[in-house]
Amino acid sequence: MGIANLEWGQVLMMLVGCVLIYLAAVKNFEPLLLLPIGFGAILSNIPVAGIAGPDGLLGYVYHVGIETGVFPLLIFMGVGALTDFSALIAMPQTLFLGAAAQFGIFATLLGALALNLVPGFEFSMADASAIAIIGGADGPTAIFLASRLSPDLLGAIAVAAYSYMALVPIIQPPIMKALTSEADRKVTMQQLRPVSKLEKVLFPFSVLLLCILFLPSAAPLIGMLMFGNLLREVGVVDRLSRAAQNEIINIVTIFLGLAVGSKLSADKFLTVETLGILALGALAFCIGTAAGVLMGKLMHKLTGGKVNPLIGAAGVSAVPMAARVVNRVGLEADHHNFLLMHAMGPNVAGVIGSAVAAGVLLALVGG
Amino acid sequence: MGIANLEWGQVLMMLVGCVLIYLAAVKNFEPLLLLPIGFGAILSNIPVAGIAGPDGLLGYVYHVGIETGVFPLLIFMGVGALTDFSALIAMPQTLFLGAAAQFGIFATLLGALALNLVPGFEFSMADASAIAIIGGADGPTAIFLASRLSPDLLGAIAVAAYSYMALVPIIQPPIMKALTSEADRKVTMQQLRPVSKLEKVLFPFSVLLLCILFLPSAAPLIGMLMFGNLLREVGVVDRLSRAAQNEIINIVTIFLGLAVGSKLSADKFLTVETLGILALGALAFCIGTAAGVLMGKLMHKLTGGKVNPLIGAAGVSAVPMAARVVNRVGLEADHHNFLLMHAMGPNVAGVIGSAVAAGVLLALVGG
Amino acid sequence: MGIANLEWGQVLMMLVGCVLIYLAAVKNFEPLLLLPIGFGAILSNIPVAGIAGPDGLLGYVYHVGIETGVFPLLIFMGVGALTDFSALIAMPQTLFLGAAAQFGIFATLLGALALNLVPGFEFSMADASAIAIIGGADGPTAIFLASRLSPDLLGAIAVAAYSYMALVPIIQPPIMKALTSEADRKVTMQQLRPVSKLEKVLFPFSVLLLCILFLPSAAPLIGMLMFGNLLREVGVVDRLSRAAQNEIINIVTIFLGLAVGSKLSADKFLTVETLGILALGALAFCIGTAAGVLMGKLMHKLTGGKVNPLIGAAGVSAVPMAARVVNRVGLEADHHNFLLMHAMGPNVAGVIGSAVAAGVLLALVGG
Amino acid sequence: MMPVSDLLMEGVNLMLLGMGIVFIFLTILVVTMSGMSRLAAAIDKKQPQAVPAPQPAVPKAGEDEELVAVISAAISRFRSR
Amino acid sequence: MMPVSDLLMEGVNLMLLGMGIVFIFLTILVVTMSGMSRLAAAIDKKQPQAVPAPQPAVPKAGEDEELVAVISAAISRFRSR
Amino acid sequence: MMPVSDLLMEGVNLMLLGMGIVFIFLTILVVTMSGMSRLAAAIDKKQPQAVPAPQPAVPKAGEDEELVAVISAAISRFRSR
Ligand code: NA
Ligand code: NA
Ligand code: NA
Repeated sequence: MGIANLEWGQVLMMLVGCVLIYLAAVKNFEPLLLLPIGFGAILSNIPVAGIAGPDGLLGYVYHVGIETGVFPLLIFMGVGALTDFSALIAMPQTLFLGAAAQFGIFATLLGALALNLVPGFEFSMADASAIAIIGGADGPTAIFLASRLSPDLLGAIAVAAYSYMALVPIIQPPIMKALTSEADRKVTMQQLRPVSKLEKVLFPFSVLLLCILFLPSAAPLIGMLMFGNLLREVGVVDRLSRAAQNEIINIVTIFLGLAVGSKLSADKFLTVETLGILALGALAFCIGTAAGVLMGKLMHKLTGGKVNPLIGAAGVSAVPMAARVVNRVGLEADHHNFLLMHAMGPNVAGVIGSAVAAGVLLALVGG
Repeated sequence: MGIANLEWGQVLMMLVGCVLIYLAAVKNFEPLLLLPIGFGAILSNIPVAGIAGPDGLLGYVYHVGIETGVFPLLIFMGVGALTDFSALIAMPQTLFLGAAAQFGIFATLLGALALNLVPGFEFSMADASAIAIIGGADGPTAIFLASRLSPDLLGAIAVAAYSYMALVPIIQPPIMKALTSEADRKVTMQQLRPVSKLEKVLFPFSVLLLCILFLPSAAPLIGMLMFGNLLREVGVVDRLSRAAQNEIINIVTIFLGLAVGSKLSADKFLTVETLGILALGALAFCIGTAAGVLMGKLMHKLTGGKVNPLIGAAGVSAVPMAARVVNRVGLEADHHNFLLMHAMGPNVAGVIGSAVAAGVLLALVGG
Repeated sequence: MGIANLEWGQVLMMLVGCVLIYLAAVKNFEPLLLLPIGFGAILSNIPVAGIAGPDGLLGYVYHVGIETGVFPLLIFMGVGALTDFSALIAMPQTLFLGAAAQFGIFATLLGALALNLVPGFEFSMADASAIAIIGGADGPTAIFLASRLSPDLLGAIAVAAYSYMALVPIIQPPIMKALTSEADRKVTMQQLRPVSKLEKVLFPFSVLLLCILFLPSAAPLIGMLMFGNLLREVGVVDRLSRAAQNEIINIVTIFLGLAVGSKLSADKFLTVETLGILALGALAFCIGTAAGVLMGKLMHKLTGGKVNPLIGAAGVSAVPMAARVVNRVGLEADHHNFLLMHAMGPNVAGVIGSAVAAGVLLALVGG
Repeated sequence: MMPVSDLLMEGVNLMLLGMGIVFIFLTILVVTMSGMSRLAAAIDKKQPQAVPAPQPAVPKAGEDEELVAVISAAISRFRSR
Repeated sequence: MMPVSDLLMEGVNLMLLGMGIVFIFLTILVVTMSGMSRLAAAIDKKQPQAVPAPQPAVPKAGEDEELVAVISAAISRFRSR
Repeated sequence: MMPVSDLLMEGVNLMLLGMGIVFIFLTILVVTMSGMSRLAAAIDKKQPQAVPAPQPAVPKAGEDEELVAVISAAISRFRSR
C-alpha cells in the first residue's frame, strides 16, 4: 500500500507539484512547461513505483534527454524556428540593451557566492553559475547550463526560471517606472525599416561566425538556435521548419517538463538552498531589468532622445512577455505610443545575450 | 539465398503475419495495431536479415520501447488525451460495472493455472497473470504487463488482446442477450447531467490520488493516463494536448506494432501455449462481459430500474467498441433507446479498472 | 577563444558546409538534405565545442540514428508512404529499365577499384561498394550501405549522392540526346491502364515475397519501403500513413542531415579520396543514365516501337527529378509528347533496383 | 515449479484478493468522485467570476488589439496554441 | 590488402554476379507482378460486392447517425483517422 | 572548498570578465550585423533579378503546368512543402 510508504517529504513535493500545476492552469504561469514539471514532480514522488528511478519512465527520459543536453538544444532549435529576428536586424544597437540586462546574471552569481556566508549554504562556483543563469530569463538555457554544471539544483533552477518568467508582468513595471521619468516613457520611436530576406538569411551566419571565433563554448546553444532560424528564413525547407516549430518542440516540451519534474525530489528540493535560489532568482530578474533600463537611458542620451529607455527592460529575454510589458507601460504613459516592435529587438537580443553568458560560464567554470 | 535458409516455422509465422494483416485490412480488426504487428511478424521471420535481432531495426525498437515499458505508457498518455471522461464523472457509480468486468481477468488467471493440468502447459504465476490481463480488453495495459511479467508470451498476448477487442461485436451480443430479458434491454436511462470544466480538471487528480495512496504499483499506467487527460482538459496547453493525441500516439503506435510483431517468432508463437492463450483470451472476454452484465442487473435492482443492465457489458473497456455494441443491442430491443452515452461511463471505467487490476498483479506477482 | 584553436582543415570544412548550404538555398540542390548536412558540417568543425564528439548532440544523433541504420530505414518507410507505384504496376516491364540503370553502380565499383592503381588511393572492396552505390541515385540507400560498409567515407558518399541527384537535370539530357535519334524521342506512348486498389495493396507483398525468397539481405530496405507503401495503400490506417509521410520523415530528415554533416571532418573529407568519390559519382550517374537509355532502345525495338527510349533514363531513380527530366526532353522533341507518367514507372523501379543492388553488395561484400 | 494444486490455491487467493482490491479501489473512487463533484460545484458557485479573471499576462482587448497582430506570428502561435 | 589486379578480378566477378542478380530478381518480379495483377482482376471480378461489405464494426448510417455525434469527438477521431 | 572570501574574489573576477565578454561579443555583433546589412543591400541592388532565376529544377509554368498535376500528389507534396 502506497500510504504506508509515503514519507512527509514526498507528500510535500507532491503539494509543490500541485502548486506548480495551479500556477500553470489558473494563473497561466508558463503553462507549457510548469504543468508537465508539476505533474512530473507528483509522479516522481510516488513511493514504490520508482517512476523517476533508473528503470522508470521519467528516469529514462531524464537520462536520454537532459543528462545529454539534447532536449534543451532541440527546444532552442524550435525557438530559433519560431523567432523573427527582423526587429533586431533593423536596429542592431539594441544588442547593447540585451547585453546590459545580462548583468542580472553576474550580479546573482556574486549573490549566490555571498550566501555562503549564511550558515547552511554551500554553493560551489559551478552551483552559483547555474543559479545565476536564472537571470537570463530563458528556460532552455537555464536547464542546459544546470544540467552541465549543477544537476542536483536543476529542478529548483528550472522552476525558478519559468516562474519568474511568468511573473515578468508583475516584477518589471515598478522597476521600470522607478528608473524612468514620465517624459522618458513618452518618447516615441520611429518606425523600423523593412528588412530584406537576404539579411534574414545572412543573420544566423553572422551570429554563428562570431560564436565560432570568440566563444565556441556557446556553440551548441547558439548553433541550434541559428539552425532553427535558418530553417525558418531560408524558404526552401518549409517541411523541416514546420517540424522544428511544431512536432519537435511540442514533443520535446512534454518530455522536458516531465523530466525536469523528476528532479523535484524532497531531499534535493526541500532544502534551504531552494529558498536561496528562489530569492536569488527574483534578485536576478530585478537587477537585469534595472540594468537594461539604465542602459536604455544611456542610449536615450547618446542618440539624442531617439530611444525610449523602457525598451531596455525587454533585454532580459522572457520572449515575448517582456516586450509586451514594455508596450503596456509605454501605453500607460501615452495612449498612442506603441513600443512592441521596438522592444522585440532587445527582447531577442536578450536570448542571444544569455546564451553568450552561458557560454562564458561554461568556458570559465565548467569542465 | 533466402529460400535455402527458410525454415518451416518462419514460413508459418509469415503466414500468421499475413492473416493478421488480412484481418486488419479486410475485416477492420483494430487495424492501427494489427497491421504493424502482422508486418512486423513477417519482417522478423525473414532469415539472414536479422531484423528482429540485437542489431536489427525491430530489435532496437523492442529494446528501447517495450523492454523499458516506455511505449505502452506513451500510448496511455495519448489515450488519456483522447478520452472524454464526462460520462463517468456524471455517473460515478458506473465504476462498479467497470470493476465487475475485471472478473474476466481473475477468472482467466485461474483458468491459465488450471491448464497446467493438461500436459504440455507450464504456465508460471507470472505467465498466468500476463495472460489473464487479456481480459482487461485494453491493448497497452496488456503489452505493459506482459513486458514486465512474461516477455516470451508478449507476442501471443498482444495478438489475442487486440483480436478479441476487434471481435467484441461478435462475442458480446449473445452473452448480453442470454443474461437479460427483453424488458431489461428496453430500460431507458435518464439523460446525463452536464459536467463542469472544473470537475473534468479535478478528475485526473482524484484518480491519481487514490492510486498513490492505495496502489502505487499502478501509478505508471494511471499516472500517464491521467497526465494525458489533464493536458486535454486543462485548456491552457493545447499544443501539448494535440501532440499527445496525434504525433506521439501515431508515431508510437507504428513502432509499438512493429516491435510487438518482432516477438512473433516460430519457437515462441507456434506452441501449444499460444492455443491455450487464445482459448483463455476468448474465455476472459466472455466472463468479463457476463460479470459486467450481471452487475448491471444488480444495479438495475438496487436503483429501482434506473440502470439498463446492458451497459455492464461495456465495462470490459475495448473503448469505444463495447459501448457501441451496447447501443446497438439496446436499439434492437427498442428503436428509440440510445444507450451510447450511458455505456461510455462503464467503458472508460473499464480502462481504469484494468489498469488497477494490472497494478494488483504487478504488486502481488511481479518483482 | 575559438579563433586560437581553429585549424585550417576546420575552416575549409566550414566553407564546404557553406557551399552545401548555398547550393541548397540558392540553387535548390536537394535542400531538405543538403541544408542540414551543410549546417551539420559547420557545427561539427567548431573547435572546443565537440558537437560531433561522443558527448555532443550530433555525436549522439549519429550514434543512435546512423550507426544503427535506423534513420535511413525510417526515411525509406516514409518514401514508401509517399510513393504511388501505380505507373510501375500498370507497366511492370519498366522494371527492366530500372535494372539496367543499376549498371552505373557496378561499373563504378570497378572504377573505384581501378583507382587503386593511382597512388594515394586505397579503396577496399567494401569502400568501393559503398562508393558505387552513389550510382543508385538514392540518398537513404547510399547512407544505409555506407554506414554498414564504409562509415569513414559516409560523409563524402552522402554529399556526392545528393549533389548529383540535384544535378540530374544537367547531367542527363546530353547523354539522353546523344544516345537517341530525334525520331526516338518523338515516340508517344499509349496511356497507362488504371490500376485497382487491390493491385496496389498486393504489390508490396509481391516485392517483399521475392526479397524474402531470393535476397534477404535487402529485406530491411525493401521491407520498410513496402511497409510504408502498405500503410499508404491499405486505406484503413490513415493516421499511421500520415505520420510516416509527415512527422516521422520530417523529423528524421533533420537529424539525418545533421548527423551526416557530423562526418564531414577535415581528416576524412579533405582527402584525395573525396575527389575520387566525386569523380566516380559523376561517372556512376552518366553510366547509369546511358545504360537505362540503351535498355530503353532495346525495349523500343522488342515492343515494335511502343516504348520511348528516353524513359530508360528515369531508371536511375532520383525520384521524381529524373522522370521530370525525361518529360522535359520529350517535350523538346514534340510539344505534345507527355512522358511523365510513363517515366514514373522506371523511376520507382530504380528505387527498388538500387535497394536490390544494395542487398547484393551487402550479401557479397558485407560482414 | 510448485505443484499445480498449490498454484491453483494461490490463484484462488490472488483472485479473491485482486477482485477485492479492484472493488474497494473503485468504491473509494466513487466516493471520492462524488465528493470532488460537490466540491467543484461549491467552488463554481462561490466564484462564478473566477473564470475570466485569472489571466494576468494576456493583453486586454482593445488596448493593444492592434499590436498583437504585429507580434511575430510564430511566437504568438507558440504561446496561444 | 590484396594486389589491385586481384581486386579488379574480384570486382569484375562482383559486377557480373551483381547485375545478374539484379536482372534475375527484377525479371521474376515482372512475372510475379503480372500474375498478381491477373489474380487481382480475378478476385475483383468474382466479388465486386466485396468492397462495401467487410466493415462489421462501423455503425450503419441512419441507425445511430445521431449517436456518432455524441461519441467523444477525440476517440472517434482517433479511430476514423 | 575554498574560503568564501576567495570565492567572492573569484566571483568578482568572473563578473568583470563575463560582462566584458558579453559586451565585447555583442559589440562586435553590432558591427558585423551592420556590415552584413550593407553587404546584403549591395547584393540585392547588384542582382535584383537574382531572386526568380536560381531554381533550375522547378518546372516552368505553362510548359508542364498540366503535368505537375499528374505527379503523384504525395511526392510533390514532399518536395514542395
Ligand atoms: Na536573456
Ligand atoms: Na478493462
Ligand atoms: Na536507383
